[in-house]
Amino acid sequence: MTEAWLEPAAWLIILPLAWASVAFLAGPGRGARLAILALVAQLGLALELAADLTQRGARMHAVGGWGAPLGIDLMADGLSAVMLLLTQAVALPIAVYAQAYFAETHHRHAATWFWPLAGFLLAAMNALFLSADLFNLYVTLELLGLAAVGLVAVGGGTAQITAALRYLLVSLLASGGYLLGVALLYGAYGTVSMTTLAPLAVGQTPLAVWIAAGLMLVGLLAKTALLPFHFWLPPAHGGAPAPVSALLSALVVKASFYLVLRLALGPFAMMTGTAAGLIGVLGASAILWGAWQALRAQRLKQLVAWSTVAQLGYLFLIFPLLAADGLALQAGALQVVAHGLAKAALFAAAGVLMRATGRDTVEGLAGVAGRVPLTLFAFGLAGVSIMGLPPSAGFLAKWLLIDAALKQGQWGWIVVIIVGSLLAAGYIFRVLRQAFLLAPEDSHFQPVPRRLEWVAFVLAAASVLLGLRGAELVALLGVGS
Amino acid sequence: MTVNEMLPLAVIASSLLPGMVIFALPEARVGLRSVLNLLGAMSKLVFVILLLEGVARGEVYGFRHTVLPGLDLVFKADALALLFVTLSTVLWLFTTIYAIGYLEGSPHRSRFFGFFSLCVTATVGLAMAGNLFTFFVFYELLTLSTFPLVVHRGTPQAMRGGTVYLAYTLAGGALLLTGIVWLHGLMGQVDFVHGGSVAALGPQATAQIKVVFLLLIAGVGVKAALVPLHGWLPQAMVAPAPVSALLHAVAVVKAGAFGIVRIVYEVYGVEYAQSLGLLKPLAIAAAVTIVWGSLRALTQDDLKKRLAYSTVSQVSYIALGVALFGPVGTIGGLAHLVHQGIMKITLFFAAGNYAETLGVHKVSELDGAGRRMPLTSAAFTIAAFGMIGVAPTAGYVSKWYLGEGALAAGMDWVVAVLWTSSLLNAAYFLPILYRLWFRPPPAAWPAEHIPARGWRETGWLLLAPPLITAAAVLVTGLFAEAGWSPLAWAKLIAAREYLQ
Amino acid sequence: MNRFTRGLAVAVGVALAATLVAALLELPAAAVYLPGAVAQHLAQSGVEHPVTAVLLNFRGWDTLLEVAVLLLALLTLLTLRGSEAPVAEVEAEPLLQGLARKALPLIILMAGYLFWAGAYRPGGAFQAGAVLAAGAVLLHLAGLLPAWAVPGRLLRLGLILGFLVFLAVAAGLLGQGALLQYPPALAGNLILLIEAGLTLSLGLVLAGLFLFVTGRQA
Amino acid sequence: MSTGLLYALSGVGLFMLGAVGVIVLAHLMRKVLAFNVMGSGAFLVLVGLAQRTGQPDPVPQAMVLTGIVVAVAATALALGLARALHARTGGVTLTQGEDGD
Repeated sequence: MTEAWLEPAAWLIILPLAWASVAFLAGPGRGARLAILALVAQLGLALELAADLTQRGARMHAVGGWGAPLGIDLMADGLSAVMLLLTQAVALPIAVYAQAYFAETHHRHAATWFWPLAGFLLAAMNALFLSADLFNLYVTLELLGLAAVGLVAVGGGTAQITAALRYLLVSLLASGGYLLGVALLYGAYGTVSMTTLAPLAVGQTPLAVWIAAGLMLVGLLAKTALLPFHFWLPPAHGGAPAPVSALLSALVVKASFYLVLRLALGPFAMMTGTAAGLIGVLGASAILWGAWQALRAQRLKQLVAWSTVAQLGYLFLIFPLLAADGLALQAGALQVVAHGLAKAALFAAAGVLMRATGRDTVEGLAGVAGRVPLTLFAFGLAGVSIMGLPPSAGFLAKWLLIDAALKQGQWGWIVVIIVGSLLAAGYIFRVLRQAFLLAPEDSHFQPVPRRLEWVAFVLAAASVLLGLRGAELVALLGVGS
Repeated sequence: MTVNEMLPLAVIASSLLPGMVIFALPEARVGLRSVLNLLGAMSKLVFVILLLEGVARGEVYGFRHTVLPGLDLVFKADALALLFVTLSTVLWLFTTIYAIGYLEGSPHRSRFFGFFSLCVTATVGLAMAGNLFTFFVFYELLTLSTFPLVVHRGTPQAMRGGTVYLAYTLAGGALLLTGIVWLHGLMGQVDFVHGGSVAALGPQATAQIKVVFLLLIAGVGVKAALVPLHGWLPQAMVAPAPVSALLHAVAVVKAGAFGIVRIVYEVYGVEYAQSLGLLKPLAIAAAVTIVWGSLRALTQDDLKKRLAYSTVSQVSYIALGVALFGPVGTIGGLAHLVHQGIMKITLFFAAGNYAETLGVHKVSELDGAGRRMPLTSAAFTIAAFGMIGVAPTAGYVSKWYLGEGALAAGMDWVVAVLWTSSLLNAAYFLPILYRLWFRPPPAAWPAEHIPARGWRETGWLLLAPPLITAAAVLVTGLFAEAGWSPLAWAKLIAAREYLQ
Repeated sequence: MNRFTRGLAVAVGVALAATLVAALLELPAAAVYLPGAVAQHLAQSGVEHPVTAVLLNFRGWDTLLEVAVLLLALLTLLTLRGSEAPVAEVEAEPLLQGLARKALPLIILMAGYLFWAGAYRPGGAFQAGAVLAAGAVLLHLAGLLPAWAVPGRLLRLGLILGFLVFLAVAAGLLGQGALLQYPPALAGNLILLIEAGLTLSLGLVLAGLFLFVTGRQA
Repeated sequence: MSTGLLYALSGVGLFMLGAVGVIVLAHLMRKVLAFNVMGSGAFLVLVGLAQRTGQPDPVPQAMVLTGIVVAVAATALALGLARALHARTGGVTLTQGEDGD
């Protein structure tokens, strides 16, 4: 038995809250070193939690000692552990990146309160991945949403503030829908604990509960930027400073997706058939539309942000394919992790490329291959995962998805997956081939801290090499399901 | 982990690790980079010799790593794998030497040699793949690692070539993947085994199996440049000469052809494929490709483009050999896998020498080049004769076996195809030879970069590789019956495939 | 937004509302009845008022995170304001100033009462903090309290203190078996400690939401 | 019909009114106000529906208190952002059609 003192799940929430507060206390622009140290500890905690779960199975942590339905339960199972691992594994390198990125005088302003905001953001995500209480989840969603909006606004420019405001309004509308859904569920069953609720909801489903499910899911889909709610994402993710974009695109949108998945597997397991198919169609449209927009984007970070819209689409293809064999669920988890690492790498690399060229257009990249080859290599590696080419984790995700679709005879999805991958290759190689062009005569390249380049590379390499360890990830995912 | 598990991994690592280090090397470290390159190539050769010796003795080399439940990365170094591994390892060594000379003083060499190493890593990985999944992993890795080489020069023309190359290969990869996952869904993991395993699915799956065959062959057919999937190959010749050598002789088109061999023999099983009537269409596709490639080569004035169309034609000899049901055709096809490699690499080395030394890129500019560069031209001549199929070169041996195989299989029309092809080969190679040796040289070469110094018509790093490979063209032809020849090895493989 | 989408939004809203009303009218009784559980455990919660018990004990975890939400809003507003100093000051108005001076002790007294009352009747840290913040805003509007610039160390401490105390208590109680698992004997005092910290900090945060933003020429 | 249920039904109305308002109104201030109407509607449903049998239920009451604080934070943030936007552009609406590129 782990000492209650050392419960890793609890510390994964307490620790980021604590360092965010201390960073605030320390003053504007402070807190980088503390954050990195704490994130090392958090990564250790997440690993320990994962190891512990594999050995002893899923577990509950009753906050306050009351237990559901009176109190709030934290629940750690394989799915939570995967999300927690991904979050810490992306956050640590991005923190290292951000420290160097914001050290430039040019970005000082954005760094004023970056660290406490990032700390609260991570705490919100960790709390969300661990909560088993629908109302508590609402609070974590709001915490996450406000932190994300704050980070989008961190740059302070007009475009960023507009993007932040639009993001905030969508987010508030979405969580409003979620909250009304929770209210209806409490009215219908008298509890908001997922574990208590799930058997009740599956047993008896009045119309109000169907509406609640619809409201909550639509809200969460809007937060995950699924087409047609994607419009807020490209300006928000594409306009923020690179480390912020990395956190938002790699992690934040995954949090609401995780919740959709949780609900679909738990209280709303009755929502199958048409509803699941509709979500799948939206996902398929997102894959194609996002990739198409990425192909046309003029600015590098917009391209990467549209790629997020497309890649999120793959996550929603799993809903029509969720079956007892668990293939689709595994595909979803692998895609979350693969895209998380790869997209963080892409944004980190994009930040380097933009700093090296001093421009943010795809066209301005000509000749950059010779100047920051490591970054370009990182971009390519991450691209491998995005395109779903072997041996990356993204490839395994797509393999499993195709496998699941074949097994269920749902051919249409396969075409979408393959076409989406080819379109992804189109926009990734659009960047690479521009970078390989000879540099124009009048181009000037700025030196870039090596640390930024290495972070991008490490993240990209991780997203590819994870493809060789898919079995471990799937085993962890299987805990408690 | 046992030695028998480690040896195949060592073959892969011997180019992967130097490649990774080379990426990180500063541009100026020419000496260290060359040492790393050669060290990698030599150690790979040593490992391959160990493997060859072991396989001949009957040892089994393999390695298995589970990626997902029910999905393994499998390596096996069997006789067929080693045929290809040996070819690429030896030719990689020569190409590396050649590339060091060719790229002397040009920019971005760390990047170039890094991807060069990755490319051969992918090739040997693909050769030793023990199941379709592993094959696909390295097949795509090959695409990715060759793209930066194709666009290496960074000119708009190179970019166009690279884009076309990608469009074809990635689309092919998508078809291949669909086929592989489909088959995986039908029967679980598809390991490569002698005699194939698909037959076990039984008659009710026949229709699906045929579609899958089409997907798989179309997928690998892109790299093997089967008509009409060959469009990328002439475009990709914008790459530097060592890269063309790599694409045409060592890695890419060979990977496609090798894929056809594995799929027909070890996934479907040649007898089952024959019983489903899948081999005849393949033979027809190969025959069309052979003739079409030769016809197109006739009209090309750009030397490398002419060689590229020649590749389109020649590589399909391998597919043709596979499609000829029977051991003799198989022997011809497999032997040609090696023979075409050494012949074509010689031709590209020579073409690169003309370009690098004299600035000559076109056939029409080659007048009298034989007098200025006799050694290079001699190598070119030997390889060209090999391509035509003149005795006693290596090309003669493969064509002989293919013809015999066609007769044995009762497909007499194939012999006509072979004759037509040989005549066409002669028609596009002999004018070149005529220009080389019998036309007077021009007053000045288009752009003479390297002056002649005595018998050294060009840099020795450029000169040695084509001479050695040209000698190999002769030796493998003359001593085809020796126990160590590619032909003998092909016979060993054919015996194993048809013993089932 | 054109007329069509507007109309569509309105139509969807009305339809959804109508369906929902119909659904609520036929909603059966809930299967779980929590008020019973609350009443049953109220004695161990350390407070006498059930809402406060839920807020700070049974569902104290929500409250902890909710304080963080407030802090986040403040942080973002601080980010927006950047480093520029406040420019426009409110003009002093003697009548308002006099009134504000008189009201101040009353406001503090009322905040204290609300804080104290929370244990057994409606009230508590949030209400008390809101009253305090209102007092600060009043002083500012009367020209007695300048708008806030970048917070100094002391102000930062004040803003975060309540949250840190809450967090420390939550983590410190891990040894009891779980986050925020108050030992029944200490529950009352610990909740009082948290409430005291929160009253101060929430007052400052809520005031900050106004005072950090105001005073700049918009 | 109990008082609780009546609260809940009016909550539904307020929520939809607010939600449609957030979507269709252009002025940012109106959007923020509409958001608050929407939030109040959700709170009414939460409290009212749970008390439709006539018994008070402290759990949703506490939840609503939490929700109100969250709404205050969100409102403050939205107003702050709107002010910042106004300070930079002089506009009071989110101009459409500038997303993407």
